Parts: sequence; C-alpha cells; structure tokens
Amino acid sequence: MDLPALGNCVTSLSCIITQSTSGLIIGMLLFLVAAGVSLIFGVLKVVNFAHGSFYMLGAYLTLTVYGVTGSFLLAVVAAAIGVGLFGLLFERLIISRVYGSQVLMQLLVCYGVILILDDLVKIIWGAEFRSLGMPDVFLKPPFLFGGGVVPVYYLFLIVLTLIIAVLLGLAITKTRLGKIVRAVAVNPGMVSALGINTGLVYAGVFLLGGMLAGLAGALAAPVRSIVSGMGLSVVVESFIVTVIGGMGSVAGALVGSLLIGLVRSFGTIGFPLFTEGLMFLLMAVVLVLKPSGLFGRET
Amino acid sequence: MMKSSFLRDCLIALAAFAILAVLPFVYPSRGMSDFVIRLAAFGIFATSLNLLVGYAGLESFGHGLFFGLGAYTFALTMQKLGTSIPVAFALTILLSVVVACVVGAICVRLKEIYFAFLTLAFQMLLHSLIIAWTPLTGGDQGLTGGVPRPPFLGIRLDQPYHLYLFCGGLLVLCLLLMRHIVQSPFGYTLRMIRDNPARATFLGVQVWRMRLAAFVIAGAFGSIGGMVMSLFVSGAFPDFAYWTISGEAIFMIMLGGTTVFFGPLAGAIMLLMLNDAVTKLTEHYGLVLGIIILMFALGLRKGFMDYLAEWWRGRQMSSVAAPAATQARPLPAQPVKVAGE
Amino acid sequence: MSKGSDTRRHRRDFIKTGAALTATAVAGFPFVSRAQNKPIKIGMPTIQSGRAAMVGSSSRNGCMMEIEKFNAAGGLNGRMIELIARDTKGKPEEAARLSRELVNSDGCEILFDSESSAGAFAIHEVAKDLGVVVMHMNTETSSLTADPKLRVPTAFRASRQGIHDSIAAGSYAAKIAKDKGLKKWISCSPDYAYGRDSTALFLEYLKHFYPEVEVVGEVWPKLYQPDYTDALTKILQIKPQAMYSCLWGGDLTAFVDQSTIYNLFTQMESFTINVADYTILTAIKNLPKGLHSSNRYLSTFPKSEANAKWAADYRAKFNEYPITWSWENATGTKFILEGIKKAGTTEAKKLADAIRGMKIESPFGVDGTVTMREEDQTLVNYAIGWGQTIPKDPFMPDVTAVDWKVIYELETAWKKKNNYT
Amino acid sequence: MLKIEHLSKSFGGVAAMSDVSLDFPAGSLTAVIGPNGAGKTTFFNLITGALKPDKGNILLEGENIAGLSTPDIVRRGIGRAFQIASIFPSLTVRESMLAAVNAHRGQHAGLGGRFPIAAAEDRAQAVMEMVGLSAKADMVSRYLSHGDHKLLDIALALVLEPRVLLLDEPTAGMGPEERWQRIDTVHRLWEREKMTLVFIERDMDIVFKIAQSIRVLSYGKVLAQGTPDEIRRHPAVIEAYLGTEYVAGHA
Amino acid sequence: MSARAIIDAEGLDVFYGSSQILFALGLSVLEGQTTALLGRNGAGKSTTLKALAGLVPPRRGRVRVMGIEFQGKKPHAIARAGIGFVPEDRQVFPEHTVEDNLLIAQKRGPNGEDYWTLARIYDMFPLLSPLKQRMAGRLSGGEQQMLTIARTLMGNPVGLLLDEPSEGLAPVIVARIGELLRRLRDMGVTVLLAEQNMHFCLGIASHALVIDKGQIVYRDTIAALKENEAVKKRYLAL
Repeated sequence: MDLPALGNCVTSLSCIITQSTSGLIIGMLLFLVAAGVSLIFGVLKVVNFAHGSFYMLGAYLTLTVYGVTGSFLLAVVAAAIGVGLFGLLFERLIISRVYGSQVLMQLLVCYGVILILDDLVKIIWGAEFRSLGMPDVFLKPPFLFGGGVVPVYYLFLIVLTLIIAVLLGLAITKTRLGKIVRAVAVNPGMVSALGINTGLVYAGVFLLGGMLAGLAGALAAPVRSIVSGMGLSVVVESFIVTVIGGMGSVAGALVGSLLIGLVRSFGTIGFPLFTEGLMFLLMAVVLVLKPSGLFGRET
Repeated sequence: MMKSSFLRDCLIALAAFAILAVLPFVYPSRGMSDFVIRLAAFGIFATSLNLLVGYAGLESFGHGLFFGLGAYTFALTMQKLGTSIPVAFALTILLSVVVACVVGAICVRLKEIYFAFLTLAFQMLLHSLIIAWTPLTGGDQGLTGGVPRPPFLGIRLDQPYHLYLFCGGLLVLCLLLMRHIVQSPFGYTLRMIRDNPARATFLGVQVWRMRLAAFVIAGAFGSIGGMVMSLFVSGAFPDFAYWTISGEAIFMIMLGGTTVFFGPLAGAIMLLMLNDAVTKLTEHYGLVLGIIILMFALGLRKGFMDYLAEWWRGRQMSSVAAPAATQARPLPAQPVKVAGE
Repeated sequence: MSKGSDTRRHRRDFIKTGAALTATAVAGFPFVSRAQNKPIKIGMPTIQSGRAAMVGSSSRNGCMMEIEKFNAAGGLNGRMIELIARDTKGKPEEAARLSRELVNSDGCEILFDSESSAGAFAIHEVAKDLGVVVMHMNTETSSLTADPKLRVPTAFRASRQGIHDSIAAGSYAAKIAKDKGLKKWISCSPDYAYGRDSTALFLEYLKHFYPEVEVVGEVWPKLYQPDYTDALTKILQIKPQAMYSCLWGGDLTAFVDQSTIYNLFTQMESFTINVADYTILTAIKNLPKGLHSSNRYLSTFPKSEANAKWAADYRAKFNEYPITWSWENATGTKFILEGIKKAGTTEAKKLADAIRGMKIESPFGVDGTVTMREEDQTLVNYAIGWGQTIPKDPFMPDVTAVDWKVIYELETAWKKKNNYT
Repeated sequence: MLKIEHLSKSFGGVAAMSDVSLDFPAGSLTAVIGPNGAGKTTFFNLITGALKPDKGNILLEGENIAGLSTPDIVRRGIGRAFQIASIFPSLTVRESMLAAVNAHRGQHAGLGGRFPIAAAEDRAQAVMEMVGLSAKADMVSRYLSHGDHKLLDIALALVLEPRVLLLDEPTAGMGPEERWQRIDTVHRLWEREKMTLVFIERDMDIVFKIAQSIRVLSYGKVLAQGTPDEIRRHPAVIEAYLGTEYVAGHA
Repeated sequence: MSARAIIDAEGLDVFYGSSQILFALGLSVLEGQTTALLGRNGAGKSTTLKALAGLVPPRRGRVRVMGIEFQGKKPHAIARAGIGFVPEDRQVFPEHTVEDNLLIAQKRGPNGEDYWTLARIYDMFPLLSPLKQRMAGRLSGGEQQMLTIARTLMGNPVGLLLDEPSEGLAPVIVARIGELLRRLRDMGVTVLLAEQNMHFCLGIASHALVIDKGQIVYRDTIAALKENEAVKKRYLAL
C-alpha cells in the first residue's frame, strides 16, 4: 500500500488528468466487451462466459485481415462482422439449447466453448503471442494535454468508443428495435404475442454483442499482445462491470467500465499490489448495498 | 425414498476403506495412489460444494475460497507454528468456520445470481490477499519449501502408503459425514428450502439461518479438500484460491450430477481421469475436453449420475406397470410463460 | 505460416526416426534383451496451453536438438531416449501431479522441469520426494538452487539465474548511467516473484556500481496485464532519466507497443532486459532503436561458429527462431545426456554424481564451455552480454560480454548476505 | 381466536387494504369472498407475515402478531395453504410430511439423527390419513395429480396442528366433482380438528353450502359480513359481486 | 354459414403441468362476428384464448387461422397471421411510455393493412392521448386495459382475442370498453371475447359459446342463450 503516493497524485492536477485519461482508455475497450455481456444477461438471462473468446477472435481476425490487406479499417470491419456472425452461430447452435437451464449448466457450456476456441486459435494462428503493430496513420507524436500526454491512437479509441456508447444508448432507448429489446427483457411472452419473433431478438442481441466484442478485439490488436487465452481477464472484468453497473443497462456498463478503469489507474498508484482485489472489493460492496447494480432494476 | 441407517453407511464406509487399504498390494502403482489422493481432495471439495448447489439450492461461484483457505492455513500452520498435523487440521477447520460464518452471513441473503457473484468476489479477495501478502504466503510463487509431515499417532505421512491411506481414509470419512448430514433432519430441511423456500418459511423454518448453516458446513468440508491438496503438493499455490478452482468443482458436479449423493464424486473421477487421459494423448487438451463437455451438456443436459438415476427410476416405474400414465411422466416442458400468469 | 502444423510435422518426423532407430537397433542386436532395449524415458512437465504455451514448444524443441543427436549416435548401449512432454496448463498442482505420474506411471527415470518458477518449486518437491534426477531448465529464481535449505542432491538447474543477470545488468547499466549522468531511475516490472526479485537485485547492483543513482518510482503491472496505460502514464508523470524493466513475453511486446505510441523511449534510456530474444524482436512490428537489453538468445552472441550453426540448424529443423528457453533446455538436456554417458546408467544417485561439477562443450558458453557448478548444482559460465537494439536483423549488432569474475565475486557476497552459505 | 383490527396496507401509494377489522371466532368456518383484486390474498399475506402491515393489529388469542416474521407467526399456530399448490416437488409425500413435522417441532436443524425421526412418523402418517394421501405416500410429489398437489399443500399446513387454518381457494383448478369431494374433505377436517378455518373461495355454491359465516371484501375494504343468508340478501354484495341473477337463481 | 372462419380449433387438449385444463375443445369464430366465450371462473376461458394465441402449446389438437394450420407455431407467427391477443392481466410494458408500448406493437396486418396509426389510436382512445409520455406502469387499471387493447390494435389484427376486458374495473370504465368494442365490431373486426359477465356481452356479441370444465358445452346466438335459462343456470351460475 502506498497511500502517500496516492495522496500526492490526487493533489496534483496533472496527475489527476493523466490517471483519469488512463482510466478512460482502460475503461473504453472494457466497455465494448462489457456492454455485450450486460445486454445478453439483461435480455436473455444468460451468463455468457464465452464473451472473452469473442474478443480474442476479434483480435485474431484483425491480425489476419490486416496482414492480408494492409488496411486497418477493413480489418476492424471484418472483425466486427465476423465475430458478430460467430455470436449468432453460437447462439443458434449452442446457447439456445440451454436457455432456462441452471446457470451452472450454461456456465459449463460456455467453458467448453472457451476451451475449444482457445485451442483452435492455437492450431490456426500458433501458440506464440502475436503483435499487430501500430497502423501508420496513427504513428504520430502524442498530444499534450493539461500536463499529460494522450497518444493519437488512444484519442481515436476514446472518441470512437464514446460515439458507439452514445449510439448504443440511443439505439436501445430511442429506436423501435431497442424498445423491443428492452420489452423482451421484461416480458418475452407478451412481445411474442404482439407478433414479434423473440427468437430473432435473442439472436440479434448475440449478433450485436459479438460485433461489439469483435470490435473491441480489433481495436485492442495494435496495442495488446494477441495470444490464445487473452479473453479471460477481459471477461472476468466484464462481469465485474456488469454487476456494478446493473445487468442489461448500457449506461451502467459505461459507468462500470470507467469505474474499473479509474480503480485500475489510481489503484496502481495507491495499492500497487491489490488492484485486482480492489475491483472485487468494489463488486462486493455494490452487491451488498444494491444487488441489482448502480443502474439496475430491482427485481 | 431409500432408507439407509447410519450403521449401514458406516459398514459400507469401512468396507470401502478396507478396499482402499489393500488395493496397493493387489495393484501396486504409485500412479493409482496419487490418483486416490487427488480424488480425495477434489471428491471432498466437490461433494461439499454440492451440499450447497444440490441440496440447499445455493449456486456458489466462490467455493474455492475454502479450498484455498484450507490449503494455505494448513500449510502455513505446519510451516510456521510447527504443530502436529491434527492440531493444524483442527485450527484450519476452525478458521474456515469463522470465515464461512462472516462471509455466509453477508452472502446468503442475496438471491441466485447475486449470491453467486458475491461468493466469487469474496474468493477473489482471498486470492488477491494471497498475492499481495508475499512475506507470509510467498505471493504468486506459492508457499514453497515443503509442508513438514511430522508423524502422529503412529501415522507417518512422509511414507507414501501412509499418506495414501490417510487421504483415502479422509475421503471415506468426509463422505460418510456429509452423507449423514444430507440424510439428517437438517439435510431434509435443506431440500425443502431448495425446492420451495417460501413454503419452508410457512412451515416455521428460518430459511436464511439454515442456508448459513449449510454454507458453514460446506466451507468446513471444502477446506479439508484444500488441506489434502496441500499435503499432496507439499505446499500451497494462489491457484488454489483462484476462481478456476471453483470452476473445476462446478464442472465436476455438473458432469457427475447434483441430485445423487455420489454424483460429485463420480464427476471428480470423470474429470480427473479425463484430464489425465486427454493430456496424455494429445496436446490439444482443450479441444477434446471442450467437445466432451459440450456433448454432455447439450446431449444429456444433466449429470451422469442424475441421468442414470432417472433411467433406473424410469425402468422401475415401467416394470411395476405404473398405475396412471401421468405418474411416471416427468413434468412436461413449461408452457410459454406470460409474466403474471 | 502456421506454427501448429510445424510442431505436428516435427512430432511425426520424430516418431518416424524413433521407430526407424528402434527397428535398426532391434535388427542390429537381436540378442540384446528387451529390457536393455527399453527406452530411457524422460518426463517433461511443461506449459502447452494458455498464454504461456510457447514455453512448452520452445523447450521441447531445445531438448529434441540434443536428444536426436544422442539417439542417432546409438543411445546408451542401444537404449534410446524418449521424451514425454505433458501439459501442466501452468498450474503448479498439475505440475506436481504430472511429475509424479510421469515417474510413477509412465516409468520416466528423469524429469525435465520446463515450467514457470512456481511450477519449478512444485516439481522440486516431487523430485525430493521420489528421489529422481530433475533438471530445472526455465526458472531463473535464484533461491531454488542458492538456498541450501531447498537443496536436493538430484536437482540441477541449467537455466540462467536471476542473481547472475542482475549483477550483469547492474554493472552494464551503471557504466551507461555514469557516462550519460542518468541518476533518476524508475522500474517497471511484472508484479510477481521473478519481477520483484530481479528488480530489487538490479537496483542493488546498479547502486553498487554507481551510488549516485536515485530510484524515483516503481510500477508493478500484473502478469498478463493487457493494458499498460496506467503504468505508462505514471512513468511519464515522474519523468525519470532511465527505466528498468524485466517484463517478458507477450507482456513485453504489448508494453513496447504501447510505450512507442507514448513516445516513451525517446524520453528516457530504457533497460528492457528481456527484449533481445527472437520472439520479442520479431513480434514487435516497430521495434524502437536503442533499447538496452541483455541477450536472452542471439545467434550472434557469443559470436562463434558453433552458436551460429546451432541457430541455423534449429531454424531449419523447426522453422522458427530459437529463443532463450530453447538454449536452456538444450543445455540441460546435454548435461543429462553427457551424465548418462559418463555414469553409464540412469540410476539417480550415480547420474547426479556424474553431472555435479561437470563441464561440457556448449555454443552458449563464454569460452565454448559451460559448467554445472558443484556447490549449488547450477549452471555457470554461460554467455551474458548487453547491447542496444536496432529495428531489423541482426537486431542487436554489438553485444558487450559481461565478465564472469565480477559476477562470481558479487554472487558470493550476495550468498553470504542471505546466509546461503 | 383471530381478531383483525384496523389493518391497512398500501403499495406505492395505492391502498391494497384499508382499515379492515374482522373477527374470526374460535372453531368457526368462515369464507372470504369478493371480486378479483379485492385483496383476499393480500389479506392472507398480511396475517401470515409474508407482508408487513402498515397499520393495525392482528390478534391471535389476544396476542398481537402483526409485524412478526412468518416463521414466528406460523409457530404460534397459523397454517396456510396456497391458491397455487405450494409443495416440495422433489420430495416424496412422506418425506414432505416428515420434514414439515420436524420443522413444526423445531427439530429441523438436527444433525444427530437420521432423517425419519421415529417420533415424527406417527404424526406424518396421521395427517396423510386425515387428507387421504397415505396410498401415495412414497410418490415423488411432482408426479402427483393437480388435485393431489392441492391436497398435499393442505396437508403440509395441517402438520403444524394449526389453531387457525387459512386456505386460499382450496378448489381452484378442479372439475366440479373433484371440487365437491375436496370441500367435503376440508369440512370433515374442520369438524374433526376443531380448528378455526378461514377460506377464500370463488365458487359461490360451495361458499353458501358450507360456510358458517361469510366476509366480503371489495377494493381492500370490508363490504359486508354475516351468515350466508344475510350475505345473499345484502344489497351492496348483490350490487358489487353476486349480481341479481345469481340471487334470483338461488332464491 | 357463408362467412369463413377467422380462427378455428378442434380437439385441443391443454395441460398445465400435470393438470389438464382443456379437453378436446373445438370452436370457430366467423369473420366479422363478435363471439362471446362465456363460462365461470376456472372454466378454461383464459387457457382457450392462450392456446389459440399460441402462448400455451396444446398437447393435442389443431388450430387454424383463416384455414391455415397453426398448431405448434410460436405466438408471433399466429399474431402475424392476423390474430391479436389481449391478455386478461394487461401486461403492459411498465417501464416503457404509453407511446412506446404502442410503437412496439406496430405492424401491418396479414394482408398489408395499415389502418391503425398513432393518431387513429388516440382518436379512438382519447383517454390515452394526454398520457403518451407516461410510464405504462404508472397508469390506473382502466388506463392499462385501454392501452392493452390499443396496443394490440396497432398490429392491425383481423381477429381479436380479448380476455375478460371488464374484470376488476370500475363500472364507468367497463361501459367505455363496451362502447369501444361496439365500435370495433362496427368496423368489421372479428372478436372472440372471453367473459364471465354475460350482461356485458349482450350489447356487443352476436354469438355465444359456453365453456365448462374445459369443453364447449353450448353454442348459439347470444339472443338464444339469453332465453335459455337451463344453460345459464347450469353453466353460468346465473
């Protein structure tokens, strides 16, 4: 524990700015994965533990498409679409068969899928870690900002993710489709009786969740090492975010992700050995005080 | 209902212990005895988790808390205090009970998925503590330097056969005790709570107290699993408190079955053998195990022993020529639920 | 290029050659009893899945380099070596379990520990329990062999050791620091035993050689942490003149990639000691110029024909670059094989006696040889050097060798201080 | 026996029960009727502590039990069966009975003995015979018929040897013949056990046939109370609930 | 009988768990007619409507919508074929606004009908118009009942299944709903109206079905039923 250091930091503006930005960056990629986890849980009541593998697939797809075409944009789009379709397939072929079973049975199924995907990735792309490298467009000196620095790529990442977060939030609250999705979460039988194919809604939520996770993987590819099993820590953090923010809430996922990002960036200074513990502590406190999460509905 | 007296169970336990005792002479293989020791650790651990999941209806994601706590407390007590093994055992169980009381009191009031996540959070807090408290626990490196095994009551755990028999005996003893617990009035109270907590309340049962008691008992047995593992590897590692260890126990009970007492033990045997066999045969362990898991989960949709038990019941029913067709038939799939029905 | 198919192909090749050799052996010596023809099995608990899966593949490749030579030369009186590698998934309890199983059920007579350091301690305990010879080939944690309380007569280490590395790093870094006046230092190392130990030792020796150094901060990213933004911003906040880091593997590539976009390396001298290994050097797409690193494995250091040839053979055989675990495992294997030849048996005590203090020829030695030091049964006299990176092959053209005399001297003092003698 | 005074409860500002005062004398057989949403089930929930009243007293033989927890109330002698049978699906009938006897006698937390405590078996057997479930004692509850589910639910309440038994639509979801059989069973139980019985029922034929006295709830208030004859003629009840045709048809 | 059946069923056996609710039930509702499904509490009215709407899959029997087989199909398929279901317990989406509730249900009818727009709905249900932006969960019972009917209309159904729309509502609201149903009838919407209250149906329905113990026991015009004291007394407790 290094509380003096934390004290020094929170009294210095530049430290606050830098660490907050850093929390923002960490939180943003997490948000893309956590939003999918949260939506799937909120609408389908399924604990999709395999979501981290979607993220991993996104990174590997990006690696391959970028390697072949040399276009990062193309690679990102391909990853989002590819993983979205994979999510769809996963829902139709596997997870839809255990709707309504025990949570533990769903967990078992997801675990099986994680094992398979981790190994398939190793067979296809090799066991060693890979790195995409920063696309040339982003190879520019970082911005200076209030005493801190923000690399161009991270600025791009923050802006893009925030746009997605806002669009996603608007889509879920303002569009007819979003309204349907929220209605399905509450009363699927009634929605079905109004002539809406809820099976399609379920599949659609997985498609969307997959696309977001694929996108997260693609955006992570230039700055993180790509390796089999890379999804695990992300999915665990996503569940912490989901619990903190409230299951099924996009705003909750955003706030939760940012909170985790801040805990990580300030925790590194104050509790260098206990940042993971801090995250779980936060989760435990939220669960005890408000089990449904900060933005969740009481059930 | 199968009636079974405690005496009968004791006799079966004795017989099982006797078989374990002579097994190495008939089939002398250290591999076999290692397997039994590991089975003791995971068999006790998984069965204790099933006290919660299968009997009390509490789906815990964080039962590994007690596995890790047991392994570390035991190993540390032996290393630092130099007590005898029975004393370390007693201290470990005591600590686990205290921790389970505190954690349980906070957790059991939450329902379903929230309970699951909160138990997970507590387990990960222990894991973080182990990692952070390096001077005591050795941090991520694990508690190295070996766990001393001083002889007690003529039992010398540094001798392979003694260790084997001790762990095997513990397995039999713990299973006997847990079997007794689930067959006790308390065990049936847990079943009531699992089936219908609201109804149990209307029969005068303080549901949360019973759940807490179950949590504490399961925690105490879970820590014994951890102690056996610590004896086996002669140390303790942070992995023992990581969420994956809870995951493994969950997979054991889901593979083996939750409604039959020996389901978790069967699951432990299956998963351990599967693990050992598959790692031996192929480098693509995950691929093979994953496919097997999916076949089980999507094919049987229930644990192996549950499946057998149902099949057996079905057979008996049909052979007795069920008085009414509806009696032998399980509940059909629920009609599409319209909320507020 | 797919790595998986390569390993498969090589395993097939190995099985084929193994079968062919066995066939020749049986045909050639029809009167030799089958017992004598029984292969010598060596068990290798290693990591083959998860994030550190390449530990397993590179370690096994390193071993096979030596084993195939040994088998091709007729083995031990016709007894061939058979290597049985098993996946521990990086779990120490699996490592313990597998080691026991390899010995007890599979009939392995020798253990190769190609695990991480936590796994190494678990395997160490098993070796003690079962009394078999174990060669630790990956772990760098010094206490494993230095601490006499942990010593097991049949346990050896054929990998670089943290203390050696730290002394070498300290002496090299101090020289640069003195030249350039680098007084404000920061460390950024993984938060686990290896990271903490080697960082502490490095800073100790840095100060030993250059007392004016001041440590102005430290950051401890977690092992396998995907994102280093928090660490990087903290470093940039503190604005040190130099940074030390012993991150490795995928963590190191991610760290370098992320540091690059922060322009971190242009703002300070960086001593990223694990960069000079081919996996890292080839994985990083935009390798920054001028990073200081110790050699993990370089085919150009030591600059000898033997080393260059070994690297070329390795690449030809496995279609990939050898890395640090490759040479360490090759070295460990060679000690075992030379020991078997010398002792004429695989019996544990005799074999251990043969290996203890043995000096063998090696492309990785300072003078063409490496030694299994008698007193603590650990590898010494292997080549350690430092240099600076350039973005493309040969990645680190000039490597300065570190003098082992300095290492020995300070190591002795270190042992005394820790009551290891 | 059971006396309710000024009982009130509201949910989010909407009054579900307002100032209800009712008396159920010892040994009486009383029906509670009223239109859907009148608050009948809420009334039972308040008495049994499943809901906490906002105001008012619930006196069980003079002791105020308002605000106590359900287990405490149940132990004081109020048993309840539910509109949708509430049973233990995976236990056999006998196991359910035995476990309930244990709970009633405070022996449900025992770890010492084996489950069927010998002393509990007589009571369990007695209750099963009382309601006529003995023949199905060893069947797993979930495989019973709908009618037997309801019977088992009542049996579970009876195990508690309740002084007051609350039955929420004991005949719901049954055909006419089964309905009469069921209500016959209930009536016999009441006669034999000499308990105070309160039941909610929608079938007016049944209500008027067996109830000694009737309480009519409407919109969370007491609309009327009295003997069947009084209720049949009560103008407000006819208006709000029975309708003139019913009265005409049964005049 | 020249009119075609909008929805018809034969031999429906429906179970909840182990208890059978409907026994070989058969009925048909003809185009343009309003048919009352009368019966006592628990007679099986709700279950019949749910079975027709596909919400409770029948174990045996067939359901046809405009002559096309629909048994075993999901509820949404039946809804798309033009059958709108209004549940008895309202089931509005409580955290959506009134307008959102309506928008969710908006779809064309089976033949492309798109008569019902928000404007027409508010015209028909003036009560809802000022409540557009209110959360549906905060409406009164009567308002929720209106909303449920309006919501179903947004799907431009050919036939409506209405489950006890008058239940538990104040007399004034019941009267309004009656008025509404008459207007729908006059617009040519086919309605199957499940009710306990025969009087409520008298001015609305032309035909009556009486259900008891899960079987249809009587069918005729509602005028004939009104005169049939025996049936009324036996099955409707009137």
